[in-house]
Amino acid sequence: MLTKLSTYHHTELSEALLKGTVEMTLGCFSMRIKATDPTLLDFLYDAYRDVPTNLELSDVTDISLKVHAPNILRRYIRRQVIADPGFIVPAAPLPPRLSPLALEMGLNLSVALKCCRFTTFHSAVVAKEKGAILISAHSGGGKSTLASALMNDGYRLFSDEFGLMDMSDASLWAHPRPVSLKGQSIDIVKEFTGAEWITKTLTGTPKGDIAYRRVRPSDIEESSTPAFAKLILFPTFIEGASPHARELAKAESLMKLIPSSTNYHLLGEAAFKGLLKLVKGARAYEIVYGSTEDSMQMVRDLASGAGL
Amino acid sequence: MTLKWLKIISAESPMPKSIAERANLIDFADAHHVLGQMAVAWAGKAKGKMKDVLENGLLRTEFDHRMLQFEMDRLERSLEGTGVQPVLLKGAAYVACGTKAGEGRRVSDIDVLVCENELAKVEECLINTGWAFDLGVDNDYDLYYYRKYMHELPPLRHNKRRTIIDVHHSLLPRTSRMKIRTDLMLKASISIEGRALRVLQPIDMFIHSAVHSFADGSFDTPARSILELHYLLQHLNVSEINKLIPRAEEVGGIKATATALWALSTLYQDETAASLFRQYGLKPVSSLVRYALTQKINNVESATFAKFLLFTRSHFLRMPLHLLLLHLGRKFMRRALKLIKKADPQES
Amino acid sequence: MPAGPYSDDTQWCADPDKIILETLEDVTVAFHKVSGDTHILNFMSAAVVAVLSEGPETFASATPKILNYIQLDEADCPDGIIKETILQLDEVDLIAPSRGNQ
Amino acid sequence: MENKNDKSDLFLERRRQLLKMGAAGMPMVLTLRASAQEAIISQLRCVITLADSFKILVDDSGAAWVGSRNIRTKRDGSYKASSLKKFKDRANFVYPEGSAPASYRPDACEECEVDDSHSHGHDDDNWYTDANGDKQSSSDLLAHLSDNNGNYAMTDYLAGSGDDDSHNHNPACDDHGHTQGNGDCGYALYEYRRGMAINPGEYVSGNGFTISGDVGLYLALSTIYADEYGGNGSWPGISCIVSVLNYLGQ
Repeated sequence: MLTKLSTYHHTELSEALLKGTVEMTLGCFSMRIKATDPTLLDFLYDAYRDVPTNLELSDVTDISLKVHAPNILRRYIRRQVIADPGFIVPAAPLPPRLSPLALEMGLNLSVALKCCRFTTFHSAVVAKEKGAILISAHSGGGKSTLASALMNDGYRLFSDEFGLMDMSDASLWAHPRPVSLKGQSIDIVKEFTGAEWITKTLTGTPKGDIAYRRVRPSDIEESSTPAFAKLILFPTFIEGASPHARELAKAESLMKLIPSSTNYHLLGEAAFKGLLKLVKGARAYEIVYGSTEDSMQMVRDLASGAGL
Repeated sequence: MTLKWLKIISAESPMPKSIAERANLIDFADAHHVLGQMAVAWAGKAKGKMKDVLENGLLRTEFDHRMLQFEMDRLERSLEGTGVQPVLLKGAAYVACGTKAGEGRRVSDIDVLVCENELAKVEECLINTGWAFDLGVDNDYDLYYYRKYMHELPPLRHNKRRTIIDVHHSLLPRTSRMKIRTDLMLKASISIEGRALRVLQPIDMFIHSAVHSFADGSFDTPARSILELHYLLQHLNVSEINKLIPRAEEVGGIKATATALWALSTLYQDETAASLFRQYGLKPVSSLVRYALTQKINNVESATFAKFLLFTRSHFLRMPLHLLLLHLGRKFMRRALKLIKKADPQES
Repeated sequence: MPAGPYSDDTQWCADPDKIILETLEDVTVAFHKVSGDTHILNFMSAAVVAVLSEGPETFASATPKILNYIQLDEADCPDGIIKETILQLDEVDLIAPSRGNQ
Repeated sequence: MENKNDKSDLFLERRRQLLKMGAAGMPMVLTLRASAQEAIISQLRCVITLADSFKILVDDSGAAWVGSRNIRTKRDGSYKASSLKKFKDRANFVYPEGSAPASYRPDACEECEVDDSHSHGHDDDNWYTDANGDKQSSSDLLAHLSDNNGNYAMTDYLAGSGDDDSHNHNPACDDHGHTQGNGDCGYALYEYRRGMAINPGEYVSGNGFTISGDVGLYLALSTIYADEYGGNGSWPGISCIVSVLNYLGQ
């Protein structure tokens, strides 16, 4: 039943993309993709190689995304692509060679704004058997690099972008899409993970160079098993800073997580109760670090202190 | 979309066999803001991912309804002791009085109707409790224009919660060619149990919805409008149905009501609407308008021509010709304001 | 800013059914079930909510109960701070004038 | 009730201190603002205050001209051709066809044919399958704008759509098959005032991002600008826009 994307022939995948019947399932969300652009095909083979994929829909999907040129006229005059998760996004229309970015952006927006069954935190999550680490995003915090380093330390990837919390028991669920790496972190991650795990770099995006770390088959195979957070990190990267951690009170952790959620307010009481369970069940730290090696040693110590 | 989807959304027709069609239907329902209504109609009947997807719609509308509830509480608190009991309109009313048209309906702001002589008091109370005229209305002339030509205060936004309330004292602008007897509708309004708020009586709710969809508005959310009218009509008992047309004549909403009944019978195969239409020998609106409405519901994205017709038409209905000629081609009042100001210096 | 008209005779009360109160270490978190807002209360606002949950009080009648709750004397309490706290809580509906008791 | 004996002097002193701060205006209740609106949060919080007024002129192809000149109008409310041309020539920014979202484009001035199969209203049974599919954009809009017939046509059209008595009339075309321009067909103008505050984050909603109102057009063009030039250049509010887009692209 589970057919990896890479096993499909170019022509059949391309036809299904045009028809909008490509269905991929990653952890708790299924996605339906429609696209008119051939660049996207190469990216899918590269970044989504091992993802379970159908070329006919087996059911409706959590996410339905169309990546297309913004209008007919533009398709001919100056081809551009825009992601359309079913609502109007004032996202920059991107030239076709950047359609992978449009896809990733559209998928992120769909999770953030359309999927309401989980309380969604803007954060990376990785886990071992004993529990999970939630790394809250904070611009320049380096959550993707940190998550990548932890993957090499024996953690499985849940997501580098979203913490997805089941509100009944505060368990975290996986949706392991490729890890997005920007600028310098591309080389940093390449060094410890090996170049074969990193996709081709997209240059000249509105945010500089971007590459993705492919998700490992093991991350995908275990992606329906949830985990409970034992450690919550709020990292800040400061060039040259010596590593430092400060433990946060429960209320502080709660106050920092609420604004990082895309749908906490929308979900109301259930989200509040879930969040209380989450912060009560985990130790939380604010960490400052100046290099990935520094941060890893500190995170290993904090993780073992939190029972991971 | 296809028209038959409307009946699937309301669970009056079975789910399509084809998965691809189901997926397209879900995209349509979501884009047209009726996923929550579909979720309510299909509660307990949907399975697998369909159930998950509908739950997304439901959770969003539950949020809307809590926000609405809170805003109603705040409105009552703001007016406490004044004796003013605003009449909730549209979505807020359907949700507050628990009628089927409110179930699963998205609501983004709150529209209320008060008597003209209560307007100043309401404005004062709201301003004293954190509401302010919304961005864009930033000078005295705009405010003057709103009061003089439109049927409401400019929208008020709460400075902390950022929610919007529209306070009307007439169901249509003073400048509108169509005259709706707001006074009669206000008089017949009924109070909501346990609240210092009121709603229109059920027949008037239907007439107002028709006026809003086909005269005041430009049929911008066709799927939602059709479902809303269908549920409101369904909610009427036999004696109310018998009074509908005479009441529409009485309050001046017969044209909009006839269009609504035509739309329901043609686009939704609503039997009640069709039989009323025949029974009273109602005259439908022009074929061009019918064409535009149908285009719009069939394909919202590509029907720009139809959309323009409706846009122009809705403005036409709101303003006398001499004002419209000045106004047309702008989506907002700016230029019209300046010209009126010039033409009519003693007014400013 | 208050959420509506009030006077010195207004009877204020908190509705425990609308609120979930949770103490995390020394901070009180108040979740309002209808607005969906999460509020952080300090000892003063937490005391006001606790006292008004017991029953309706005016500004004047609430004052000694609140002072007793926070273990301070009237002299410690700057003028108007209790009233101001009540009005701040009114704004977010953690307390409200009691209905039919005005 | 708290236990008095547990409280040290220091503790009570801290409380006194806090109350003094309260009297000085420190809030006693802190509301955590978290909502889908503010979702993605800090990057979406910037507010643009327009330093100068400007206007955006949009034609039916979605091309847009941004400038600050006034465009003069004729008595009937339509734009003066010469003034339009000047506005376009002196525009500070010009966007190609397809830039403005469809909802901001005015209708093109229609070309009509005298052909029963394309006229509405005569055959009521067929009216809704009889789509007016092949409308042609006018190549010379300015010619229509200066055509008096346009004004007559609009009045006629309005009567046709709004008045039951003439509901068989097709207002888009007159009976002679002439092309009609109406007052502003072909162009729409949006004005943005100096000092106006624009908060792009407010256009993020639980329902997604919405392009609505005049601000929506500004946002749509801003994203195109950002795509071309990033955060540099003189487009109003571009750095805020780029910070929002940076989140979106993450």
